[in-house]
Amino acid sequence: MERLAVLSLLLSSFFVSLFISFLKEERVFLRSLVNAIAAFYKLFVVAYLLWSVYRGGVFEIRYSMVPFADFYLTVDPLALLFVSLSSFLWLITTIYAIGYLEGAPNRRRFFVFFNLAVTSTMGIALAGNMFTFFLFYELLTLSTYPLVVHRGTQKALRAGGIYLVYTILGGSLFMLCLVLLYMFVGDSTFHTGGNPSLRAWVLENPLWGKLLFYGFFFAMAVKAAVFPLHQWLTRAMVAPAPVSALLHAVAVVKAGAFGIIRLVYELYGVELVQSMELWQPLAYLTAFTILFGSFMAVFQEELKKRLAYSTMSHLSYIILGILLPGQLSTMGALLHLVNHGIMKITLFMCLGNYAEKYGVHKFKELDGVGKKMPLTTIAFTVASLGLIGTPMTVGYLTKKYLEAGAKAAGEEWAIYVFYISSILSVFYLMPIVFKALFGRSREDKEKKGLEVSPLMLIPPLITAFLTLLFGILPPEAISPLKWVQYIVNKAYGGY
Amino acid sequence: MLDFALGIMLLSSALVSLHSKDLMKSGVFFLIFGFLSGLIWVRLEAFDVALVEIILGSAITGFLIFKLVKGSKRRALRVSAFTKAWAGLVSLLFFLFMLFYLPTIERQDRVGRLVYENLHKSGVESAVNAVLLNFRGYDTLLEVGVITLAIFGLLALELKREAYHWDNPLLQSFSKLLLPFIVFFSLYITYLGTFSVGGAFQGGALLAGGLVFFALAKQSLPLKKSLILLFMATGLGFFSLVGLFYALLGYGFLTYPLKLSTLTLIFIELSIWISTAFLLYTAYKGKL
Amino acid sequence: MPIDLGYLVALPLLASLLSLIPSLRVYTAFIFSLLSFLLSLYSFIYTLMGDIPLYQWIGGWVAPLGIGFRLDGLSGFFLLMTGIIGFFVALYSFSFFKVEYQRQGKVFWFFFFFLWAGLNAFFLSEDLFNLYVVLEVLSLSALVLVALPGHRKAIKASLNYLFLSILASMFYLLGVAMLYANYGVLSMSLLSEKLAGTHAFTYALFPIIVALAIKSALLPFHFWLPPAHSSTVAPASALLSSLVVKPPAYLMLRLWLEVLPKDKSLEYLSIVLSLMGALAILVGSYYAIRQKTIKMLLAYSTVAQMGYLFLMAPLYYHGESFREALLQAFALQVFSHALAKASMFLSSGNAIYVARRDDLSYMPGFAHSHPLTFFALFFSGATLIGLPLSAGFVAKFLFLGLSIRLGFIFQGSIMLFGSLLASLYVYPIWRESFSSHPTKFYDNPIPQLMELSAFFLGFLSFSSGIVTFLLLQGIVRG
Amino acid sequence: MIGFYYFLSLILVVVSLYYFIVARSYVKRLISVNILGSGVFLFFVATAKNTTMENPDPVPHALVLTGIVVAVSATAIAVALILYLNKEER
Repeated sequence: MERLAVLSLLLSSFFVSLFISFLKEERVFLRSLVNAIAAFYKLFVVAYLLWSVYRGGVFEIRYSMVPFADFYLTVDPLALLFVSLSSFLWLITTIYAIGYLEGAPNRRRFFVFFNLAVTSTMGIALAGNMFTFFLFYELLTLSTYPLVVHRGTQKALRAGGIYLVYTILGGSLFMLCLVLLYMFVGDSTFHTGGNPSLRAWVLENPLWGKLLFYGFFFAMAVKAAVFPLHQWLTRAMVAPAPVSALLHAVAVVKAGAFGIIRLVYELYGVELVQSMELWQPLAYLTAFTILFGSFMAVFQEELKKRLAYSTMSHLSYIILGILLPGQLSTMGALLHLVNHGIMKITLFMCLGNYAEKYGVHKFKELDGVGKKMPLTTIAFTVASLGLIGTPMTVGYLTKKYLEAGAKAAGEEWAIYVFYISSILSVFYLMPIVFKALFGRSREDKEKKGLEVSPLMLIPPLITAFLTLLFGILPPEAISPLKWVQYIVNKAYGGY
Repeated sequence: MLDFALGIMLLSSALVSLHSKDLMKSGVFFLIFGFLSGLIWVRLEAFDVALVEIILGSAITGFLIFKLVKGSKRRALRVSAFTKAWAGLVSLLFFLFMLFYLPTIERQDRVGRLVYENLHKSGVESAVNAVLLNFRGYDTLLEVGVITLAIFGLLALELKREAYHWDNPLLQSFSKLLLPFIVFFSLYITYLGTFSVGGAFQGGALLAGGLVFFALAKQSLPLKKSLILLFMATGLGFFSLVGLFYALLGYGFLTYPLKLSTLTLIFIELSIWISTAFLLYTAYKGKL
Repeated sequence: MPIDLGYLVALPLLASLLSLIPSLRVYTAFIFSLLSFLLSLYSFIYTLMGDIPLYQWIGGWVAPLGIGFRLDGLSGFFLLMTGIIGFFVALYSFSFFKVEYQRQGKVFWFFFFFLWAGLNAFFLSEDLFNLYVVLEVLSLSALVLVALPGHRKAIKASLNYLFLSILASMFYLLGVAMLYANYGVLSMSLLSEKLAGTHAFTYALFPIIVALAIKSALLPFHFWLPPAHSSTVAPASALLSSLVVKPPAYLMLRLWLEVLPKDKSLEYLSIVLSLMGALAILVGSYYAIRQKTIKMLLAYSTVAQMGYLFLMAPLYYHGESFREALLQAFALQVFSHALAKASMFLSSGNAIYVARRDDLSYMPGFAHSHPLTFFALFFSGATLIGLPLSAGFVAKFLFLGLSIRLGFIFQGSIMLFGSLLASLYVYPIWRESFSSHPTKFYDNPIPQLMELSAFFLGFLSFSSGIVTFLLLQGIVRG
Repeated sequence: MIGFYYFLSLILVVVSLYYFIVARSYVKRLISVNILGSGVFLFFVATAKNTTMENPDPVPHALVLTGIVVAVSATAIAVALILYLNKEER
């Protein structure tokens, strides 16, 4: 039963993609139905697992795939955090994508790879060792490349090429580190508090241990778009809106961040990372990325690019939170993993709606869409406020934890970084809202009915609502906050 | 002494054949080379090899090369000094290498003794044929496969080419007279293989030689194309069917029970005989 | 229960003859390719469960006198590989020769089954001289397949191939003769006993290695391969590039790991081979990247991918303690490349079928018009690069790990660099198949069987990585 | 005496190897490869004689027979291909 649950979590979307690939392009309804059922089913399984893991259940699948390395899936609280985030957002995006792509060509291929990407994300979350993590990490690259070049235009093809260059180079680095890890240590299992055999080895060979740590970090930093490695992210915005929404706000970039979480907390262990001072140079780098991303975002004319730079900056919030020592910053990082996902996906979906309805892609074209599309604009505003970190939103929560964490770690400079970034984000988000609401009114003739199809409207509204809801819920209620607390308690209670 | 003389002649014919700029001369000396090597096999008591070499290696290959020489332009392309230099270097190195190797060979009994010990269980009395048909019968099956494959290959490619023959009425009647004798003689050689020098390939090659001669004399066989095709495929088909048959019976692939082995081998020899003959004949003609 | 291994050779041989009868051709082709596939599958399953290594002495004559079949984990695995590719290429060819090259379709099956028989015989054989005959079967049938289109370019390519391959065969035969002169046996298992403690075999090894290098297109001898593999029809290219170059490398591994004793001269030889392999990877990839036509690109990529097998030669010498892992890595590299390359060549056939030309820039935008072919290219490309889950990834992971463990940093880095280069030559194929440029849109359908067989080969090559533990059980046990 | 034959076979192989490399026409290449084959066969047959038994070892003889047939097959197909190319040239 337990194994089945884990497997079905992983494979449900895979089977959907397999099933769809044998379905004719015209079978829209059946395809959508299967997609939706699988998404709901996955949520159900996640709920079941949450409940049983909370009660101390252990789930794992392990077999020896190659002579040195095991294929190992396990369900721990951290994995569940990521799993529940991605499967919830998957459901939302699936609904959105069905609406968004209505009538577009090649929807079958889109959904096949979309589901494959989700499968890989699940695999990344459930991976119990670095080897398995790597398998799915690369599979994610492979399944998102077709989504980036989905439209097949010259621009898309070029973006796809750049995406491949970055990710394949990152993947090679990853593979090299992984092989080194297996050859020197022989084990890459994630343990709460760090892998003991790795720890022993690192203490003996500090130089190699350092190199390996940085190697892994930069291999994942490619996906998390840390400063010199961010080029692909902004270009990949040529992809259709749902892709940008799920993959470039949640799955791909968060996979990188999630990998860094595993690396720091469960492979090397916080203690080792701190005692060897591995984190400091990286912390400066990520801090720079935060500022750089926010700063660049202000000057972006293209709206999706603006969000992409914002993503880059916020991803580094998470990474910085991971790197800073102490429980509070960890909580901030984990919370932001979830919260940023919810907020960013809202923004992307709203932009998708603008683009779909009025063909708005650039900042200057925004004039007056706010009045024509009030609901979308409300959602957009809420999510923007959240990202800035206004009280009453989830963004506020994370920011508080991160700042407290920085203070506790004695790294006061980080607080200023967060402040500056918040101010910059006011500058890159608020003009959009203002321009949409108060710009010149549009002269397009009135279209009847809802502003966009309900399939495209409801998802951003839900996520916008959650942005508020999780922000104002009391700490006792069932919420991501509580789960994160549970994780952190376990992690720091581990030794 | 005879050995040395033969060896020197063999070598010089090879050198002339290789070095001559005139392709015709090359072809002629290649024929001589084949014949001389046949004689050397005789000197080395390899009578079966000699028989096959003279008919196949020398006559049929020679004929084939003659055909080629006729069709080729006789122009010698310049070879650069550089190519010569490195070819020379490679050959020289190889020569030295082998020179070091040769002393390591020792006089010893290899599988030969085992062959003679098991000869009575093989179903034939001639040692070479026992190896060929029974002990290493699988090699022979594949060998028949190779020759079938090659000839069907050149048929399949449908590389059209003109016929080549001698217009001589005397030759024509002579060839008609000769053919029946060759058929019987080659059958006899095939039959000889069961207890002495001779065998299916030898007989088949001989018959092929006769057929080629027949064709050269501008005669055509009174056989349908499909029948010739059937003859060509007989060797491989029958041989592999026999292998399968014994495998199905439970004896094992190509494993003949002692009682039936002589009979089986004779049939196999016959099938190889006919198909070798027609395959080589077709190889010469280049079409059905 | 073991089957009689002779079926694996005799049935395809018989099928090749039967396929000459016009009225039976289609039935023969179908029934016998299915049958041969099932036989391979059965032998493979037997290696997972039964007693291995399994020896079968043909005619009941035990080794020095007779010839033996030997079925073990490695050969069983390669039989399976041959079976899978043979079966899918057969399916492809049914449709292919209906719509194109009808004249060649009449004779294709004869050589197809011959090739299959040869491959089965090669993987099973235990006798060095027998392997010579089988090598001839392979190269002659491959040669005819190269010349099949009948145009001048193909004939020339096949003639060049023929000359080199006769030369190689003669060298191989010389090596076998030398071994026989020194040790008096031809069977590999007996030879391994006799070789221990002697040195004379290193002389004989030299011509054998040269011959095998020529036959598997190792770098200085690679020039015959690209024209030969690219100028013929798609199913033939697929067979040649995926299967025919593999047996020599397989034999070399066999000799290396099972027959030859540890000898200092072998170490030098292994370094030379490794350098040649490294060069093959670099040069082959370089030329593959520069090609403008699909088939030439794929052919050069074969040169590069074969390089990996030789690059790791020093590991075979030093890695007795990792013998199993080495065998697995080798087997998987061969398997993944074979399946992926077959799938790619079949897809290139589809491309030529719709676009009527071979240029890369005119390759149809399959992603938009023919999803199955697109998936075939996608999966097989990922396998060639060595992206996870593919079997190619597992092979590269193992090779890389072993080369690091045994201290061969050079080999490891070439390996990694090679897969980067591979992504450079696979990328254009992906890009072109995604392009939605209107000149690349062809809506004429491709026969379903042609698409499906390419797709399944690609899919299998990619997804087999996840079940490697199952596929390689025979090797682990053996 | 056997030594002489071994040596002869070696010379044949080496010489024809040289001519194989420098040959610029298909015919010469074909001839040289055939002579090379004869050299190898001579090596085999000499080995057959190089035994303590009274009769020569029959196994190499059988192998050489096989080898000759295989060589002739390859030659036949080479000849066909070369003829085709020659005809095209004209």
